[in-house]
Amino acid sequence: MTRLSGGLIDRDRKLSFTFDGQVYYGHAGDTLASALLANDVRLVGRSFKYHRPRGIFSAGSEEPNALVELRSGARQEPNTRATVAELFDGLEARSQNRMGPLNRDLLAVNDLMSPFFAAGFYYKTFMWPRAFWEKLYEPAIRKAAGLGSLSMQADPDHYDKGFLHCDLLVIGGGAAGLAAALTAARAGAQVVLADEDSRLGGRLLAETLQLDDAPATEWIAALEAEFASLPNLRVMRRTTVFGVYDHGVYGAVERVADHLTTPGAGVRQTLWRITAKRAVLAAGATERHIPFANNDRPGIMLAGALRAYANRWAVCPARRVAIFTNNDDGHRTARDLIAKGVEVAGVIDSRKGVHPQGSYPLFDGAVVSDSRGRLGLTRIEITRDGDSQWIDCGALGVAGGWNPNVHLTAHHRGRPIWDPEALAFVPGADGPAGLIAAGAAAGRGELAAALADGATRAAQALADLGLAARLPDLPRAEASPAGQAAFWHVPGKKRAWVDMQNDVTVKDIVLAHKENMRPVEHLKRWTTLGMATDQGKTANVSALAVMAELTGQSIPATGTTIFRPPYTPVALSVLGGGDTGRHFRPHRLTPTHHWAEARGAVFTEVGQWMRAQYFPQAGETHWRQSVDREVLAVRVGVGLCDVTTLGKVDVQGADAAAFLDRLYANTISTLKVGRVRYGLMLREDGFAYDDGTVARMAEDHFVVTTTTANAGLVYRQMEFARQCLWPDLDVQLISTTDAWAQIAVAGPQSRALLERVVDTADLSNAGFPFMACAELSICNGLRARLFRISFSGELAYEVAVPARYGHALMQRLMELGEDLGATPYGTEALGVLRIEKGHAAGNELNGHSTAAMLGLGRMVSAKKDAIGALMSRREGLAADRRRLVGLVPETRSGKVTAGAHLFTDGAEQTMETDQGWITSAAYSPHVGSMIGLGFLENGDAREGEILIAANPLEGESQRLRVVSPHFVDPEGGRLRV
Amino acid sequence: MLIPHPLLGPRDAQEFTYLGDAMMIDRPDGLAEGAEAAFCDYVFQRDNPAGLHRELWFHEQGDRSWLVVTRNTVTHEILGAELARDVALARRATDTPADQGDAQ
Amino acid sequence: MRFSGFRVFKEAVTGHKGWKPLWRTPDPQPEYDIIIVGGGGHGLSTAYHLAAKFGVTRVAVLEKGWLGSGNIGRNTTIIRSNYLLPGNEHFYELSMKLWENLEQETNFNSMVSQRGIINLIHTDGQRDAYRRRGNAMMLAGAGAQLLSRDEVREMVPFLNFDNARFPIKGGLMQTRAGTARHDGVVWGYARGADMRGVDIIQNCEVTGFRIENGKVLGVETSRGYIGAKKVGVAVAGSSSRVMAQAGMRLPMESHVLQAFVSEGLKPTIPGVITFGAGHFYISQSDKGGLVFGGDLDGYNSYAQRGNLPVIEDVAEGGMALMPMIGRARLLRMWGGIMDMTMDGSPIIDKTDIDGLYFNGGWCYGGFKATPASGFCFAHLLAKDEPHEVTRQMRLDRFARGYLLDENGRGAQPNLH
Amino acid sequence: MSDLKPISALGAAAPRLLTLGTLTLRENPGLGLASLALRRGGTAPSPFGLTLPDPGGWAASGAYAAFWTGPDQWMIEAEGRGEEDFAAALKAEAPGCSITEQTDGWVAFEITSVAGGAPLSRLMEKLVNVDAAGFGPGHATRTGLEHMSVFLIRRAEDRLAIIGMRTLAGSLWHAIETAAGRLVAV
Repeated sequence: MTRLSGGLIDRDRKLSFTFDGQVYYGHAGDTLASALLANDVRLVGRSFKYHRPRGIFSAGSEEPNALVELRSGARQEPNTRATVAELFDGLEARSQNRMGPLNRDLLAVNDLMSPFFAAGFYYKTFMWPRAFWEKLYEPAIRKAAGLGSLSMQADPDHYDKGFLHCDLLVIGGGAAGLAAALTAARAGAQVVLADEDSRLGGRLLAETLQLDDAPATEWIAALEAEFASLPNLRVMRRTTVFGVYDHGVYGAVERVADHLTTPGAGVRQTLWRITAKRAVLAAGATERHIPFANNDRPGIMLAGALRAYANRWAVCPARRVAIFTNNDDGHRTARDLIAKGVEVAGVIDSRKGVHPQGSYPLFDGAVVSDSRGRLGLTRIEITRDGDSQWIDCGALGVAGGWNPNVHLTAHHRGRPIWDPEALAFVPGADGPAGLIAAGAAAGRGELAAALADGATRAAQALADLGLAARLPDLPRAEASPAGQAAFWHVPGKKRAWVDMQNDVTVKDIVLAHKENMRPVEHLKRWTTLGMATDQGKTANVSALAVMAELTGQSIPATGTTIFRPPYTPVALSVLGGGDTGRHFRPHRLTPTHHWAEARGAVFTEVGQWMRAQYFPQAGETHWRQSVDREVLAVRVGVGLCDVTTLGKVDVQGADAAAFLDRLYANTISTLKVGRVRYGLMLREDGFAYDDGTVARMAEDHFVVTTTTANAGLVYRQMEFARQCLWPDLDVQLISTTDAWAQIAVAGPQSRALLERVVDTADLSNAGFPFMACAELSICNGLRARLFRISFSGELAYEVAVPARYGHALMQRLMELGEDLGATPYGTEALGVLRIEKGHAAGNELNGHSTAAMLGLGRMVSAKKDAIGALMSRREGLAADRRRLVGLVPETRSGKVTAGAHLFTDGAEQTMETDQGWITSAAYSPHVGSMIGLGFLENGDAREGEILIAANPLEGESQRLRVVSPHFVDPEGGRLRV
Repeated sequence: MLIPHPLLGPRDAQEFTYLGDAMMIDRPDGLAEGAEAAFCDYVFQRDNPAGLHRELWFHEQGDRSWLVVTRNTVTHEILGAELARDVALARRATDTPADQGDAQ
Repeated sequence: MRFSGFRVFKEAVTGHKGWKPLWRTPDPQPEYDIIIVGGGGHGLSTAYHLAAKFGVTRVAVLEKGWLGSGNIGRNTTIIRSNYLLPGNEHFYELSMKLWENLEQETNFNSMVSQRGIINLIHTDGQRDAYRRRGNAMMLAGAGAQLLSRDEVREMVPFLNFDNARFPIKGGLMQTRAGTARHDGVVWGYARGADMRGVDIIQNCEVTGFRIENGKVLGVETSRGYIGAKKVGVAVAGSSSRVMAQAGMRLPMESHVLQAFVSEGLKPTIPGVITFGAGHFYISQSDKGGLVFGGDLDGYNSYAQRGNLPVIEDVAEGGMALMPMIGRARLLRMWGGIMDMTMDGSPIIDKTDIDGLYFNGGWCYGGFKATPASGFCFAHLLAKDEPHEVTRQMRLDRFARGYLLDENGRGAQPNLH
Repeated sequence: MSDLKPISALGAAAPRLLTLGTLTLRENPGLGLASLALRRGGTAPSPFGLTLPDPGGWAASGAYAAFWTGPDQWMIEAEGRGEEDFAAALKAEAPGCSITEQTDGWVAFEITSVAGGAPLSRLMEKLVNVDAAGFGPGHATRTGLEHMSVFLIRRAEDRLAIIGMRTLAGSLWHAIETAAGRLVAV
């Protein structure tokens, strides 16, 4: 097939591409589909179930048949519609869903077996023997199902996300959309015009309709020039608005580089979140077909598509074509094709008494009743008044009328309504607020009406916003009547396809009706109608019409279907755009991160934070060696650990103490200035929530800490208490977590080390006792805060300095502490130290624990009303007798495993006899064996008992002895030296 | 979704964290007679209406205000938003339950 | 009519003339022994089990729309019994056993497919928690495996093992878990109930309860009053609305959970995979679509649709976990309404109104519960005694403090 | 003054500087910050002669500036005083207010355009859901940026500051650099 004359392709730019390995040539401006047709390739794919040969059916994003795997390697893109893939030099495409070559697909045997594969057959068989489903039937079905394949490699391209804001979003750049954008932009509104195509014009590009007696492209070109001069109008080509979300938020994908060989340094696609005060939906309409026997052969396509290929791309799938129509629009296709020199073998019009609108044979009151051609159409059967005749043709355009593209108006579950004049569903009144349909999308597709409607709707939208718009002078449009008639399918005994991709035929609908699958959602689900990648854009209304006929009800009484986003499928990579690797989520780095990195620390992810896990030294071959060394250093010398990650909140105000009394289960107001107290927070439902320290810096000034994990949540809770529960208290809050680098200095030598850095303060036990705090200066005048608190059970402090000095302070402490054994320790050692001391952490504060379970029951003051205090005394919580215990192996070499369940020695092991579980476990260099913490039924009364720790998951069982959870210094003497 | 912040105008709902029914402003007195029953109701029971719902949103990635937003749970339409602190203070002054005030 | 391969063959060669309606379309009778409000998965399962297991057949199921139009028709089809707490685990394990025999029992292929679930582990703390849970599953007879990083890599090599923000450190697997064809479950139970005499009445909305002297007498519907000795309500997504008609407030909020399906693809993902450091889980349907989801949108909603931030969050999680899915396209998204309770666990109980029973609060886990929920609710309705595996799923557990809070998030429904 | 040597939020001795096309990104360690919150019923002071701005606003006066951060709460900026105890200086200017040191809680990236406001608008489009058209000089707001919380300040038509949490400095720089770099790549 040679090219026809005219068209919007650039004949000076020749592009090469391959399809199934064969090299072809096309032109810039081609889609893959138009280029394939220009190369006489009609067979491009196979259908989903029966593997029927399929060709190109449409000229747009509604395409059900012509799906290909585009590109290769990691960029392989399955299920790409050839009708919207812009041709670029070197494009590679392959047909899909076939076994063997496309023209000899072995799975075409399914077509012969089709009587067995009627709607719903899966549900009625494959049940015996039971084990065969997963082993035999299902794998076979899965292998045959699906369409294209993923490469299984990571997508190598980059994706962006962005936000736009505008007064008016115009969706669709056809006649109505252009008029709308022009009207609004001239009025000075902020306007975004988005269109899925690579060039503006919409359906005008596919038509020969004239505007002001000149080709429409001239008017479009003049508009584009004006648009370029308007800074308040943003034109977004290759941009599909795929979904409408709440309050005027629209999702859109801009295909920035899909028409290029690769995106280079730029992005492939951008996800835009467009916040629009108003939107005009000018998305046009989609043509429907008319099911008849064997209507799915390559060469049979929508008549409007046939016309588009001829007018825009200067191609036609055959030299001799026919048109099957129920309306006037089909005749326009015939006229346009004849003007391009294509032979029209006939126009078959289901209406009686119509007249030809050009020089072609007309069969009025006739239908196409069958077709021939194994891999492509060769003949059609025409039936009129019971008489049939076959005529030769290589292509058939089917014109069943146009369905407005109402999809976006239904995204908020609004229902389209049936317009008996237009014989189509048009937007209902319950669409998304602020979205107005215009032009063909509103059922006003006649060109003059569409232009006027676009301008009027835009002016109306702006008027809602208080902006005045003048209607522009619109060009005089050539008439384009549709003359739709209600003719939905050609009855017959053979299979007539309704949903091309999923192989749903009229017979399947009849069967669904017979089996009482009549509600439209049952029909869809039973037959898979409309569930394919095209979401039934060309099928659904025809199917409703067939079902209506069967039930004797009207189409609107039979139902409509809810359109869900996205309008057309959207790549997961652009929805999940941005960084997918190490920058998938932000990293928080502690002030000593770079110092630790330089020392060779191993890091671990703790929520958003990266924390030093341990600091391996030369000669250490296992992490346990490093951790044991770090733990011992704290117990005998002094260890240093960056604890900046703990949340810090500055609490000020005259009522700060009273406020904290209501937040914490224990009393805070009695705390003296210069002192610190451990604080326990409960949730309002009575369970333990978070713990930390409360330091009183002044009468009206506290600094409280939270756990690392709950820092944000506790801050939120504090603001809730301040603003919503006790708004009359004078309290001000602000987070200072990042502002201060906080370093734990822990171990018997900690005082000696700190004395070397503080400028003047008295750190003696009397001058700065356990649980003291102060603001002071260190290292010759640097402001700092010092807290004498301990997580390890040793004499210990935490020193805080402005974050930028954390790095230098850590270096200084290491230098000055060398002779004292100063050792940095990481989160592993921190964990061991706290388990040895019996301090609860995340594994114990897991949201299930009561204060009593943690051994902190007495902290919950009954004398005041604090969050959660009352509810913590409810029957079920009070009855929970599990208590935190320490556990050691019966024999020193035994193992203690967190997550093992505890059982009474000799008892049967079931969920009912379960006595508790091990929350945390570690090797304790201090004890010289593994140790654990756990919650145990009546744990406080079972010290000394031997339990079984069962870990059937890993086939293990250990004998453990119940001990005090305080493995180190249970009296706390070391803290107070 | 856009939340109409009373001080800052419409803001992306992503800046906010949702808590739930605005009745949570009306915390019972934990020391009062019969407080446990009142607390069980306060902590657990919800009207959960299909329709207008007064609810608490925290402008976490913004000005750290708690807002009482009046929103339709069927259509998601928002009828108004107030600073929760103002609602809570007014509540103390007039004894109007927080989930029954008027939207702005 | 009994379904079989032979029947399919016979109908195929005789032009599909012999197929019968899958269920009747009866008019409501004046009175039933038991009315089930809600023709979703749980309601139909209840009716099926009442008729099949407890011999109660004067039963009507009243559905305001079409069968299966609620959450059973809009979920991600995962079945599993991998719970921690005894009050949950025994129930879900019973459900799993019922799944395993469902098709043979109902003579309807619901495509129960035990291809396994892997919950990925990303931190040491998570491993400890999963070990505890896995051991609970072992103790309950549900089976579990703790996988090392290498074992996970062997099974699903396409995950991001080498460049991840949150590295994969292992996984907890239940091989008996998997998926089932959600609509097939509805239709199988509906057909099974109908065959045993249950009246399934579509387009019949319950508008009120007739209650006298603390006893329910029947229901007012869009098709008139229907009397009943007992009324069981199983209306996920509408629980608060329906029970308000009986004057009850419930410990729950309704939230929207979105779900997503991609275009059909050749086999890509073997079983179910859940991301442990973000909100994302995924499986692949028999038709080839990747079916995935993530977190709740987070605000009270009855809208059955969600917003972009969660869609992006889910896709971001998916891309971070398995960047090979990037070139697949999202085909369809939808939202279901989850009745989220204050502890994240369901309620199957009598109410204070004599003859009125409630089944609900399934959060986002109702699908996998469908067989056992129906069986246990039928047990309660028929015998007035809770089945032993639902003994902790009581309404009064909140006030009394015996919560079934799997993940310890407290009385904050959108965190469960 | 202390002999300890500070490092920048990005972890180096010197602040980072980068030019990408028409945009220059500069880490600004010299910016002193302190929060000022009114006590209950208190009236707004005028520290350093500043008129504390209304919601969404930023006001500068000489080397000092203030932006609104919440009801009855502002952040006060002092250019060139990042090394000092700026909170103490502010306390003297605003007696009876709650003042908290914030300098090292944050990292400030100053972004300058040599081509007017347009490149800054393009950058904002890719980073934050704030309408650049309505965010002219004198505006300040807090919002989300790639899962981080930031303050944005439009200091002038051609100058935008993005202030983020200090511990997230590296991730924030990465996000801004990536977005600015892609504007150049297009």
